[in-house]
Amino acid sequence: MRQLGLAAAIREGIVQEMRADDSVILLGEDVGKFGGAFHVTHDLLDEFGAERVWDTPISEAGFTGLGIGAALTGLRAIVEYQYLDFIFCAMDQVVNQAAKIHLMSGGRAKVPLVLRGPQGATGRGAQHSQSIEGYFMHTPGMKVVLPSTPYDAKGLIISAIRDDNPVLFVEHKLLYGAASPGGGKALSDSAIQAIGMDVPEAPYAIPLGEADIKREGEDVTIIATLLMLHRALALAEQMQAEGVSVEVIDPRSLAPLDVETIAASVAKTNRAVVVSEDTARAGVSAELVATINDHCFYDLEAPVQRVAAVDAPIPFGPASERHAIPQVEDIRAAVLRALSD
Amino acid sequence: MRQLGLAAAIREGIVQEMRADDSVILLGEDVGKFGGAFHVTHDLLDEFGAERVWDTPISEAGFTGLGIGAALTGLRAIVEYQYLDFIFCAMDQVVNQAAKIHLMSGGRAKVPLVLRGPQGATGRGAQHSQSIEGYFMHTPGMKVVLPSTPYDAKGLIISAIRDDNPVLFVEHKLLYGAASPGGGKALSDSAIQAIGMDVPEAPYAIPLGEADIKREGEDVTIIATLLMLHRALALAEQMQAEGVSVEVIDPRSLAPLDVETIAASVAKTNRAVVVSEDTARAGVSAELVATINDHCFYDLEAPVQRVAAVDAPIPFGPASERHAIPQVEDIRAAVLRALSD
Amino acid sequence: MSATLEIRRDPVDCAGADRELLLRIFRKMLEAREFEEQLYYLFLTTAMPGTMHQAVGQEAVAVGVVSALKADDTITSTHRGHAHCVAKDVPLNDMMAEMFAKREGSCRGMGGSMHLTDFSKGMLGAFAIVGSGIPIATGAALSARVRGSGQVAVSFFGDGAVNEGVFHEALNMAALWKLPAIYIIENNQYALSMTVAESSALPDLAARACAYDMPSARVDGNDVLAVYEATREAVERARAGGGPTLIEALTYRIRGHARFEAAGYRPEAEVQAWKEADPIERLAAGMIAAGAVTEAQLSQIRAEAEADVEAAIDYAGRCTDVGAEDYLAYITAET
Amino acid sequence: MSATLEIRRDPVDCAGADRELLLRIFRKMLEAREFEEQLYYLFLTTAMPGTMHQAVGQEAVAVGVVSALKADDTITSTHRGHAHCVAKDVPLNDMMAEMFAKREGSCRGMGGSMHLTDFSKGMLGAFAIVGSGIPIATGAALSARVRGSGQVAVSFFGDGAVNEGVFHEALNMAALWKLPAIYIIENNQYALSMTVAESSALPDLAARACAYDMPSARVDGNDVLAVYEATREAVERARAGGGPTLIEALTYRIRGHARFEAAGYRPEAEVQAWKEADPIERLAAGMIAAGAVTEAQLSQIRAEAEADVEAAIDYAGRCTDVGAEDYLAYITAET
Ligand SMILES: Cc1ncc(C[n+]2csc(CCOP(=O)(O)OP(=O)(O)O)c2C)c(N)n1
Ligand SMILES: Cc1ncc(C[n+]2csc(CCOP(=O)(O)OP(=O)(O)O)c2C)c(N)n1
Ligand SMILES: [Mg+2]
Ligand SMILES: [Mg+2]
Repeated sequence: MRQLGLAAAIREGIVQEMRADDSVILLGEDVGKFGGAFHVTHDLLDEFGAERVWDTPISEAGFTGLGIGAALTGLRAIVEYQYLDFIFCAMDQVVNQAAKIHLMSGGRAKVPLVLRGPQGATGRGAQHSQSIEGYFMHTPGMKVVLPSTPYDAKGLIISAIRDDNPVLFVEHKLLYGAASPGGGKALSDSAIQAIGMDVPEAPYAIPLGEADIKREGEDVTIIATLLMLHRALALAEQMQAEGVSVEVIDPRSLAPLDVETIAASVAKTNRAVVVSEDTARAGVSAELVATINDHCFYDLEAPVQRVAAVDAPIPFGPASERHAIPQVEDIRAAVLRALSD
Repeated sequence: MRQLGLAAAIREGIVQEMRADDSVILLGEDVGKFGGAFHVTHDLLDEFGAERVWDTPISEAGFTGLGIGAALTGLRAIVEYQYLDFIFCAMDQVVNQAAKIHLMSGGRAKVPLVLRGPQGATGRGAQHSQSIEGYFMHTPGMKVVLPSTPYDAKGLIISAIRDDNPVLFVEHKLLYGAASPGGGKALSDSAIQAIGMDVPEAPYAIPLGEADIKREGEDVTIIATLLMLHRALALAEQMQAEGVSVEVIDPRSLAPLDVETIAASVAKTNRAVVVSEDTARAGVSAELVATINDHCFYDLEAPVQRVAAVDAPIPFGPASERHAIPQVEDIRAAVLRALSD
Repeated sequence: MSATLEIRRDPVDCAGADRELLLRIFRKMLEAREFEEQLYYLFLTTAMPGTMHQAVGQEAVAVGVVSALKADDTITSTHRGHAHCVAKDVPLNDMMAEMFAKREGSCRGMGGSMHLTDFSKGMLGAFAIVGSGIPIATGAALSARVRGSGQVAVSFFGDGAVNEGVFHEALNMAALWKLPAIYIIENNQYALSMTVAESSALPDLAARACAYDMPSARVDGNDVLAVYEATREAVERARAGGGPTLIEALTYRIRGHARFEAAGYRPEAEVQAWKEADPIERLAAGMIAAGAVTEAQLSQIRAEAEADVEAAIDYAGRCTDVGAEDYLAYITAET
Repeated sequence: MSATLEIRRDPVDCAGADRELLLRIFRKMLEAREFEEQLYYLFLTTAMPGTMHQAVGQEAVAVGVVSALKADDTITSTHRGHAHCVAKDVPLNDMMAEMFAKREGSCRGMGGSMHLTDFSKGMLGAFAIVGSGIPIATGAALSARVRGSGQVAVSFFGDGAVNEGVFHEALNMAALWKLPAIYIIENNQYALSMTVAESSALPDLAARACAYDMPSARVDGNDVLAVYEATREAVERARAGGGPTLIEALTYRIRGHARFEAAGYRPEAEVQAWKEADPIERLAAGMIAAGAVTEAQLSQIRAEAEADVEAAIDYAGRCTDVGAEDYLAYITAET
């Protein structure tokens, strides 16, 4: 079947929804003429024109608010942040407005809004490297979606666009699978698996809130997203050779979270490791540990092991950055701890 | 000994530090002429003048940045948000700047900055009721402090002002113990305990990161902050009569977190309940559960029970708000679950 | 500058004004006033939840602006939004029920005073984070343009809101793209305790439009026809593709900032002077002077407005309190 | 408007200018240029970490502004900050070591190109979130005022940054309180792919000062003495308590936005025209014309600048790579 990279798959999902539904518009910095800093919106301006693809000034709070206003009045807005680190400039609009409007209006207002952009540590220093999903998993009223493969990405972006709630769609720079025209080297990572690259051309939707078991196993369950999912799979492959059977689950969506799939797996393996690139304290890994504690306590033969970024701003120096972000060997150590007890 | 309410105790700590150290300044909306929407900065303008107490325009991002710039150049800035809900307007300045500058500069820059204000659900609707500490507990580089009594408040605000890192100082409207000149009814709550109201007049500092055992017990450990601490104590009192001995721990600081005190208590009681007013998903309660899981798994005779706000924007209607926020009976149910297994 | 403008007390010049329009405007202003007068009383005497911010004395801005709009034009409101809702035809019953947190409220008891909303009336929301409604209204204007609906979007906000970054970001984009947006600064001269001169380097707030090359106007906010006229021009320009307008309406917050706030930071004489410039009485005098109505007719209208608010209070009394789990249905929208 | 301004190629008028000043300026501009030329080469040929944004062609702004400051005055910089650091006397060795993520780097390898900082030189930080340094510099100005230090604080930012809300919020407070702040818009005519006319309703960016009743100036950003002169006036005003100034310096980003970005969205002729307006060559020609230096002396200075950058590269090569756990020491400051 035809193969696509992550950026191209996301782009295809957006294009197909924009063709199918005139109410879908795009807002963001350099998304039109330039095609997006990571090429995701390449050529969309040519196809859909300036009334559907808005090249905005550098005004994150402002154009997020524009997206909300558009979403409240009959459009479906897709807002791109050039790096997700910049969404904090729009935090009030996201947390206090977009996420709360539906409830504040007693359900009379809907906010079909997709907030998307890239994240992940790639040697850019603290202001261009953080993983932000934890802040939004903690924000009621938001959905949070994270594709780890091109196949998932297309199906999830289509569902996100069709959803009537604000959806944060988190992309990882290292998974885009293409060089950034914004001047970056072609980013890549040795652990990235060539999986889920067969992408059907016809539109398809993957429901938000359904986890995917990316690898079946018996001895221990690893729950991971984005780049960490790939590192978990790389480790699972290694450990297979060592006689350890690892099950790897990709939640794909953190809000809503598919607790059933996770609980069923832990009930089977009795051992769990959660891995996330966001910082540990009160982050995604904390919630996954707490969720497993809530639902699977009596199934556990060892404490759930968590692997997450060190609680620090991401340093620039490569050796330090590497230490701050979970590596395959960190996941291995956690799996061994989970198996040791 | 002389008794003070929480607002007065915080004020006294600020006043004493401003007298002792000319480099301490205050910035915020209506903090001068008006004395602060909740009276915490009452009369400070008269004593310290307009060069130390800055009545700002409604520009949260801007005056937070001013506080950072002042902190970088020899001052210690205290920034008030009229409600902590509004700190999201300044989120980039807090998360990407204040919290990251020290590391980005290789330790050469220090940011002695206190960010403070009130939070808590008091019938104001979704934009004036949320509890925000979880977002900042998740932000590396920040310290997060939450006083539940006047005694703690004075000692903690003094330490926060003297600290060389950005410190979020979270106050709860219902604990202020005074009517708001901003037009509120005198807020109160039946569960609030008259504890820690003896406040020494001389300045004193409570180290950040030291939990306080507010009540000793044998059967189960409750970890709670702010208003929830009071509700936990009210419950402990009730359960004493029922023959259940509850230990109640007030972390007082979530970052850094006093894991030792918590772990020692859980090792003793073997059962734990965590209570926080912020929403559950990826919030404070999740981190506390995960921390106990990390450190005390083999001490636990039952899963850690978590009690937190329902994952929803806070509704206006009183019955709904009450349902969304943990009540004494919710904590009771959790304690019974913890004891049942 | 705003702090030192002379206060006008003269009757509103109603010569040649459409009588039906005058009557509607007068009636709406009275309803807004009466609604808040009753609220104040109800807060004192009943267990009304939450808080409220009164726009007593500012009614001419809300009513003057909205009277120049079509029913399907949209507005965003603020924490001080009762008058905007009344002007936009949100039913008094729904509003009062919302104040009492009833299921029948305009937001089903989920929003309350600071978030009174009614989508069916083009009222997109009351945003209580100062300034946050400005880009949202701008997005509604962008949407009208994309959908080719011919609607205009109006954002109401206070003199304090102009110092929020979103004011700047939104006005720049609206002017850059010539969006059909109208920005109404309700300059009631205070942001809680802060005067305009204490918070704005350029206290002439309409003049801030210069930074966006945007047309602007400064009007007597207690002269409802002046407000109406300025808005009408802005609406015409917006519908014709001429882009946005910034309108500063000078008025005064007669009451405290919120509920029982005493506003001791204001000179008594200043408050007194503005009380004498009451926009409702100025309109009444103008209508009489122009022979548009008789004193008897005015009293008649006053009585009707009072009766309607009374009826709304009775209605709210018959409604059902919000239940403990009501809100669970409103966390996520069903797609 | 900026998009259509005529490009000046004439020699900088150096008549009467202080020779020492000219030499320092010329030398600094050369060091900034050479530093970035070498960086580009090093990125191509070595495993240099991260990315970088070149200010080639914009050196006159950084050097002209900083030359009008005292050593203890403070500045904030951006993602495009190398020239600001050079101008503010951050040692080339420390800068180059930082680029290579060495422990001896100006930020101990923790910051990199986008966060080059040196507190000992009054360089408060390079803030790579567009606009975020503006309120921070304003806070440094407030601090100077509170401490009575007589310092001024300068914030450098691009034409794209003026559309961030913090620009608006900070400039209003600085003007309101007459803080000793100077705002430098480095208008290189593009924000990544966006022209000023595509992103600002009022492309005359200096004119935005009107909204804050703030003095402003628009200068030829490739004429280093014009930049110097405008800054000197602003510094005088600031030190005298006259408050802030907004200065727009018109220049051009000769290279792509970042590292190898091709900038295909720009007309080749436009790039060519600006290359011929090179600020270093315009200064060189002006110095010769004024008889301030000889060609031989100029070549001598060029050789010295190149040698210093070479030496910095060698130095960086001898430094120690950042270790895996280095950063753990910088998470929390010891009080
Ligand atoms: C972002 C934000 N900051 C502060 C507040 C607290 N607050 C509520 S109303 C108000 C004053 C607003 O003044 P103005 O914009 O003039 O409106 P007015 O109250 O005069 O109608 C303030 C500071 C808020 N709600 N939101
Ligand atoms: C808040 C924020 N939004 C977007 C970006 C991505 N970005 C980095 S530089 C840049 C263009 C900035 O243009 P300008 O301010 O003119 O500075 P220049 O690059 O031209 O020096 C953008 C959009 C960012 N770093 N921060
Ligand atoms: Mg006002
Ligand atoms: Mg630029």
